[in-house]
Amino acid sequence: MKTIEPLIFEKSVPGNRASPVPESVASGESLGALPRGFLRQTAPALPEVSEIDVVRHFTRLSQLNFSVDTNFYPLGSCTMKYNPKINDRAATLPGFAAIHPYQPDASVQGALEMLFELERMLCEITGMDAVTLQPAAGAHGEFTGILCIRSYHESRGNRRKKVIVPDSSHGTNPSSARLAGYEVVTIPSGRDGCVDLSALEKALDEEVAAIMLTNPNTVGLFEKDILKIREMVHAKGALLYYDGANLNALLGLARPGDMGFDVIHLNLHKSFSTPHGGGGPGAGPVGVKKELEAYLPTPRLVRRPGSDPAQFQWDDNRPDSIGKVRSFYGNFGVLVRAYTYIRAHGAEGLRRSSRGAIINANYLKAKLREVYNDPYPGPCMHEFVLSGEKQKQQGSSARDIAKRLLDFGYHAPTIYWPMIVKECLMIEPTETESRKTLDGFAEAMVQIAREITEDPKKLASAPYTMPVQRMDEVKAARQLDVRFDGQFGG
Amino acid sequence: MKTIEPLIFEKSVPGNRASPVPESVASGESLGALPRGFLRQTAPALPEVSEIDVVRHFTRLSQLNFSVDTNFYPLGSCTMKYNPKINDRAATLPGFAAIHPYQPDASVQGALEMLFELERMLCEITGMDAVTLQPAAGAHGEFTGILCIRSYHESRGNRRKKVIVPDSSHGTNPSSARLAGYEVVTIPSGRDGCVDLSALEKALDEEVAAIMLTNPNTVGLFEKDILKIREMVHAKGALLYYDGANLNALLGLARPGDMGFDVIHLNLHKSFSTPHGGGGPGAGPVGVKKELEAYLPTPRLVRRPGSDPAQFQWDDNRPDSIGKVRSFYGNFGVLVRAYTYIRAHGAEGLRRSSRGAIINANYLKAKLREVYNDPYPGPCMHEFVLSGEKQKQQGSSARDIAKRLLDFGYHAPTIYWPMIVKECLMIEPTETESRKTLDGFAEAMVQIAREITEDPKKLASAPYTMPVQRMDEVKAARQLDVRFDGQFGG
Amino acid sequence: MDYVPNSDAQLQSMVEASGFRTFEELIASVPQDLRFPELKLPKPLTELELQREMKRLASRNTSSEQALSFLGAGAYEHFIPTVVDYLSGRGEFYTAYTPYQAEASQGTLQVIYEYQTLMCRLTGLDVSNASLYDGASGVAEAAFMCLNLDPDRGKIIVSAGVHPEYLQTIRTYARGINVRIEVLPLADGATRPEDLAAGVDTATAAVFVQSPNFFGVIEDMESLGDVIHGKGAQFVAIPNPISLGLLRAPGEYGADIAVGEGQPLGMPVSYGGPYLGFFTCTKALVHKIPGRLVGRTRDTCGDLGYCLTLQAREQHIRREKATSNICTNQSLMALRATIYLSMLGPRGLHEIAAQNVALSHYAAEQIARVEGCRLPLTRPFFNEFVVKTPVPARVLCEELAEQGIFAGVPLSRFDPARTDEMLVCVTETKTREDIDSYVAALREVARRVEEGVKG
Amino acid sequence: MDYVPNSDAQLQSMVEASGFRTFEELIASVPQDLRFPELKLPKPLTELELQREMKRLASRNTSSEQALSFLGAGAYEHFIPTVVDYLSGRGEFYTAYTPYQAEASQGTLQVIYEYQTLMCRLTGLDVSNASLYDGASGVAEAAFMCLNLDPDRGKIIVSAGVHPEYLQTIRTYARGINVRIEVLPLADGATRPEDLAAGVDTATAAVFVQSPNFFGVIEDMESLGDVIHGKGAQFVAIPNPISLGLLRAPGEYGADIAVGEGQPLGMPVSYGGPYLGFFTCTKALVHKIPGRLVGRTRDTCGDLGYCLTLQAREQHIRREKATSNICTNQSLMALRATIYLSMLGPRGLHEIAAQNVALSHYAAEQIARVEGCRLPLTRPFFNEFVVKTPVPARVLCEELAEQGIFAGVPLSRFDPARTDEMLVCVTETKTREDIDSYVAALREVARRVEEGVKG
Ligand SMILES: Cc1ncc(COP(=O)(O)O)c(C=O)c1O
Ligand SMILES: Cc1ncc(COP(=O)(O)O)c(C=O)c1O
Repeated sequence: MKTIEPLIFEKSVPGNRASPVPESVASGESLGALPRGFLRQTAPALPEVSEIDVVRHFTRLSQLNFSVDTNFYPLGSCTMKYNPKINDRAATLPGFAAIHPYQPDASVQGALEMLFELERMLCEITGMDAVTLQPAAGAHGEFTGILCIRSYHESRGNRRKKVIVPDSSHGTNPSSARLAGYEVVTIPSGRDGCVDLSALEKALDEEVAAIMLTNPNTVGLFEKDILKIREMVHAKGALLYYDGANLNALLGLARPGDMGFDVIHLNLHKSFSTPHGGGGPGAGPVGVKKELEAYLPTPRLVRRPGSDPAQFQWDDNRPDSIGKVRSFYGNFGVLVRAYTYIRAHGAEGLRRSSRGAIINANYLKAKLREVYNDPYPGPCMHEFVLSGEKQKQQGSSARDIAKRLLDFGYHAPTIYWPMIVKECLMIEPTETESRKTLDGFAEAMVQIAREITEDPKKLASAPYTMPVQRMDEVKAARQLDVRFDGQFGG
Repeated sequence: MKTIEPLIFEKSVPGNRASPVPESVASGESLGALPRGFLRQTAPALPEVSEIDVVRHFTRLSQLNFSVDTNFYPLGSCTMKYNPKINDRAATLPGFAAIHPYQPDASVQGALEMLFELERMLCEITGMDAVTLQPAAGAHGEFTGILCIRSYHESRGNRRKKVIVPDSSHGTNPSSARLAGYEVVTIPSGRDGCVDLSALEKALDEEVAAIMLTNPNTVGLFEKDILKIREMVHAKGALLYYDGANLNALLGLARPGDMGFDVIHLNLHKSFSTPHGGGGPGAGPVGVKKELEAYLPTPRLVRRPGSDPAQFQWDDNRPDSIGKVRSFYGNFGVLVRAYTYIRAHGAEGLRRSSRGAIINANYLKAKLREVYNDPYPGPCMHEFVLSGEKQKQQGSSARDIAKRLLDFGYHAPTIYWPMIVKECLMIEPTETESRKTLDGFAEAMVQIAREITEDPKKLASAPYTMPVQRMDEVKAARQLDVRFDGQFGG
Repeated sequence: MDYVPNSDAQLQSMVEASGFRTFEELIASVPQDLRFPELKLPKPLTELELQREMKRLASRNTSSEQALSFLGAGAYEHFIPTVVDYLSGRGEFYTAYTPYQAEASQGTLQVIYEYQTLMCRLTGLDVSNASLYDGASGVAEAAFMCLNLDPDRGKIIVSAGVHPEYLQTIRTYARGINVRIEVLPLADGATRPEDLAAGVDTATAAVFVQSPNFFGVIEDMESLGDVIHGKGAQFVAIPNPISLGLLRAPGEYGADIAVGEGQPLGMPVSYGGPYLGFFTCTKALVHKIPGRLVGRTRDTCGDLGYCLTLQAREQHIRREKATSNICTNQSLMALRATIYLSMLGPRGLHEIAAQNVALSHYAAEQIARVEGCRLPLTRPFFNEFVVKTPVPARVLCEELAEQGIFAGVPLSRFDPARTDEMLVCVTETKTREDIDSYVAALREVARRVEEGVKG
Repeated sequence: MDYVPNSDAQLQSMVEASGFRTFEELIASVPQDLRFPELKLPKPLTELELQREMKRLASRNTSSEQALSFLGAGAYEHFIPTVVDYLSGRGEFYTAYTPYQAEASQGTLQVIYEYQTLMCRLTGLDVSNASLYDGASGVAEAAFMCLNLDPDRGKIIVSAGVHPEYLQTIRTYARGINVRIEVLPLADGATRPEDLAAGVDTATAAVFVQSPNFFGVIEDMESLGDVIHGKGAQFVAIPNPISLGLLRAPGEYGADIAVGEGQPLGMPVSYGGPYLGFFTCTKALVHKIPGRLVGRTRDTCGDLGYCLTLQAREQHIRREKATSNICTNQSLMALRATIYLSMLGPRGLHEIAAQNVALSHYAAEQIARVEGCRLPLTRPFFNEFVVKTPVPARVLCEELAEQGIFAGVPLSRFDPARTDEMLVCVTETKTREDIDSYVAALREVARRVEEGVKG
């Protein structure tokens, strides 16, 4: 008796209602202020349901999800670590949640102190000179960062034309570069999974504005030649862009600024544990070296000169700035959470977190490398990739493996990315998981490999224990149904 | 692949820990203040788990429950109505949750104003003259109320010996009376489900201290002879006690005080929607008529004479009081919620709630009375009982029906109580359910009746879709296992 | 407003679908002149208005977010990990009833089973119930239970170190039964075994000793236990559960029953409730235990699971012969304690307890140096202690309250004769700086008031 | 502190179990002199200390719980039903990733599908995406999208009534591409069709009009739309979603795209974020839409369910050819909007919108009576309006802020020349009494400041 939760619209009964708002406080006459022609002809068909209907509906829906709070979630490159509840509580204090972005600066000094300190701490952690907190997510940060690079080059008389990305890079890298007006040059990775220096050499010229690297890269390896790369890139006058999605490996362990990166973005919703929320909100602060500070988005947060105790204020007067990339100052509520997280840890705690992340990844890798192909033998950083090629030959794809894992109560790894590894399984356990949890996951992975040798067909129909069976994604795209009772078939 | 959640103890790994407290802030030397012999020899074997373990464990456990927030929960006599979230939020405001019971009265005037108003509003709703908010639940209120009755009679020279309860009464009634030192006389109900006046007549004498009635009674009927009963009871100098568990039928519709009840208790966790919490906390305020006010527990909340604006304070000087029935002033957090609930409704809202409760019950009864036996034909109040006798003859018990309902996503009614109805199913839909929900439940009940005629064996093994199959309660009592790895077998 | 989803039109059509014409027909059995009384209640509020009104009321209280509070005396301000609020606030726990339908209540049931286990381990005893209302009523239930064990033992002895409100509650509960209650006075704030020996006899059902006691003093429980058991009486210990991270457990010093206030285990002070009455005892007493009990058993497939058990003790089965009348208890608070103890673990609890000792001793030392203040008791204490004040404690506390410091609980609250004593509590929620500013303010106010009194 | 459950000993043994001796061996590829930089960060805090520190910081801000705020200008204080916070705070929503594994993410997916449906119904358009970052970046995405439709249309026109920060964001986004941006000035606070007619041409990709516009004025969208469509350009409407409970919907007046700030739909103002960029458009544009999209489909058993769809538009498939670079969006905020709209229903939303009209008009009337204050615009408005102040608005606002009233947003913030104007917003969160006390304070301060300026 599978009970699927109906749509909220299907629960609607004309005349039913929740009662949070008063009826007819507003008198008809005041609406007279508005010309009839401006008024909506038919009320929007929102559901008419009671409060208990709403509570039940969304409570039940929530229960259909896997989440960090309920499941081990080793989704590679996403850093699904524990999201401390204290951070959420801090962000929802009325002193943070109920302040308006246009309040006088004097009335929000606590918020400004927090933001100022957060910028400073992120500089310290990454080795950069200045940080903007404005971008709303990683991709937004990339776009912001590349625009800064563009302005930097423009100020030197040539904005240049190209941005280099490795073939293992995340899709947002080329996409962001393109949106910023650059042509994208993709270079193949070496056999060792790292940047191929000769390929880089070949691609580098005076028209290259920047190269975007993720480090550790998306197969979980530290770019061992990073210092050499920096030299080659800077020699051509190009800049080094750091995609911070994998910073969780390096907190207190090594700093992109020290490696020579000129511009970076961070994903606070990854490395700094702010909750992913089912796909956001995130926060993608951008850090730059001194030479690029002038280009950061406005307004900039500054300490009022001479103020003691420190007073903070917003400063709009940055003629070289790229301007605003969104309204107001960033995803403030997310920033509060990240600040809380960093304050909890201090330098020691951050370092221990990255150490734990790396050890967890290596421990898990060691348990699995006999059973699945290990394309890059040797130690990994905070995550690693396996290849399901062997299993593919036995009849089960990486997707099958992913789906079957759900039946064991584990979220699947990232699959089919990076594309340079066949039947790729990208596994990031994070530091907040105990050895016990990793052992359980490894056992499941081993059992699945065994199931494949015994009965590969079984996997093709997995998962078996989820609220639904495997979804038909092809049908979804062909018979588009993206809103209830829409004209779009279904 | 049924995943049962292990015990938190089974997740324990020596050395693991959540990190909410600092390590060794306390220096060893200060413990030197305590003689060695006072110190614990072996640390208590609490689990050693991480914060993420804790979050996952209790999140998953929560998902194993049925609850009002997830399921229709027509548990008779329990008034499982919607518990508005605003009430919880109010109770957790620091101005309520973070005040200490021994703070100076001047520093808690908001709390005292709220309590004072709540007492007054409950008097108004019930028609009583004074209310104490101290008792923690219904049974506690009963005990408090009967002790007041005892003091009342004592003050008149004879505490009397007996308390009368109908055979349909809740178990706490006789139990509370007994604890207060009374002999319990149980009288049989009439065929119509109401008090049998001749049985009452017979039981009444000058040694009867009180009769305890629930009204509407536990078969969901208003005691139609209540005015006559009052006359008979008062004529003997006995008092009328009102068990308020079913007050949800009467809000704004009729008042126990007007019916002649001398002492009442309320279940704020029923009629006033404070969450049940899986079995408490509740609140069981007791209301009395003027003649009994002097006996209420101490301290009493009073308005400081002459204060304007009103100032409130606690008054301990009540020489005739029965004393305290617990520490401090009652389940304050629960009282905040009930206060919020009443303020939301006002008189009109309460009246509409009871009207809705009665209509919902009658609507549902009409849908089911053809399929299950209806021992008390005619309209009911806010709940009704059915008998599963017909189904029993076909091979399925009330318990089987209850268990099978779970498979349909509905909590079971109260079963086997009151004992005067065979295979009793006591159904209380409450006012917060929509017609649509009642229709769904009725369909399930009808389908179950059909299943019984078709295949009664199917029901004997229900439920099928719960996290566990039917529990062996006999084994639980025989091979007592009430703590993990205890000496108690299992 | 109300939470009735059905519109008035819908309600009327439901009346008709039930076979009636009007709502009045449904309530025909309610006598006419009782119907529809006018209720003088404040006008209904929308949720928006309610949010405002409740914030207004709350803002008229001075909470420990604004004030530095050194109040204890049975209700303790402790650090509460955020996850306790979050997890216990989940609707599936919050809005479930007592777990009568085991199969649909495994979450609540397993939590209670874990709670029972935790409380057994914490107190060192064999069995725990699922909770009672609070410490005071729990102690009174224990008195009932002990008196029921042997009809020849009709007396109980209560140490004067037991919380005065608990004693008052015992007296109230005892109104309906025949029992002699003797209160055993203290010497230097502690119960003396020799005094106890003079009082306990073979008519004694039970002896109640609180440790740390109401005045903060850690009692010599082992010696007291020997005296009690010497006469065959039950030894009922009333511990502060946080102290058990550090101090000997009731099971270790031979108590038969441990009962008390579980509030320190993750519950806010919340003006006195809802709290948690915990109750553990030896195996021998299991069939006499008051309240609910969860047992582990198996389902029809042989898989483990949980259900309420030994219900034959309870009111809904046994009615007037039940061991207690309790029905609804404090389940959600037991959940809070379970989460709290899981979060802390053995080391965390030890750490918290140790900090209470360290900080309260630091505070005591500093206060003892304030001109005119003294510590009248010399015994070891846990996290609270009595201070003798140079001026009436109530005046002192009121003055300090105006400066945002709740300095302590004046003992005159419990004994009008003790005008110049207050009970001061210091938990891990206070820093040394907090204590220093308290002591500075105390010094200042004590001087000022004293001068005022003299001059 | 940290959230690593494994002890140091455990970690070391895991290193060894992985076949290494030391942690250093695992990071051999990190150049030696990059390793273990010293980080100058504040010392770690325990959760108890953190609770204190964050409360300290929060208490240094004046929130709308303490002050009466009449600020709007793109971020609106609205009533938020309590269930919105409760339900959106459930960990299963909160701590899930983007729903890549459909079978394990049906909760999030169904919510987004419901969100999409709601936004379509609210705006009267055919398709909604799953969310964008916020109103400003959403508008910029719309500009990108329109410019991509036809290579011959390289110009966009933006009404001067569009939020200045949105315009700034469009300009920033446009840095990388070839586009001409024309700003269309207002007359009496509104965009005039005749002015627009003079500017729009066949090289125009799109025209952006906000209504109610930044100055609160409701634009004549229908007429503007006619002009735009006359030249084959896209009509991009930027509505306040709350206003759509009452005002004509973009679909009703012929907009091709509706994009804007969803914050009013149940999100706290939270100093500017996280908010919600909503985006709906006509069916014709579905394959060009930026961001994620959830579709309904069937599983292998034929049962209905949900999954991400049309992913071929997105960066992870198309890389540099994607319609947008967006990946993480604002899913949790879409959840809040979904719960909010479900709670209000059509009547609730209408009621809220009507109250905004009624209260803001009441406020405007009262303010107009204040000596020296004027309402410079005469057009119909929704919930905010411009006030001409007798003294510099910034001074006035700062003075009133000290009395706990945020009187409005000085327009000098956006245009230094507009020194004596402010934008005042009134929502259902204010009562008539609130407005009266605001007006009284305004009168008082205006007089005082004016006297000071004169004297
Ligand atoms: C390596 C990498 N870069 C960039 C991104 C994009 O970040 P966001 O989703 O925050 O926009 C991701 C996200 O998965 C990523 O893994
Ligand atoms: C009729 C009746 N009386 C008394 C009670 C006892 O109330 P409580 O559980 O609050 O102690 C109940 C509870 O179910 C009840 O239904």
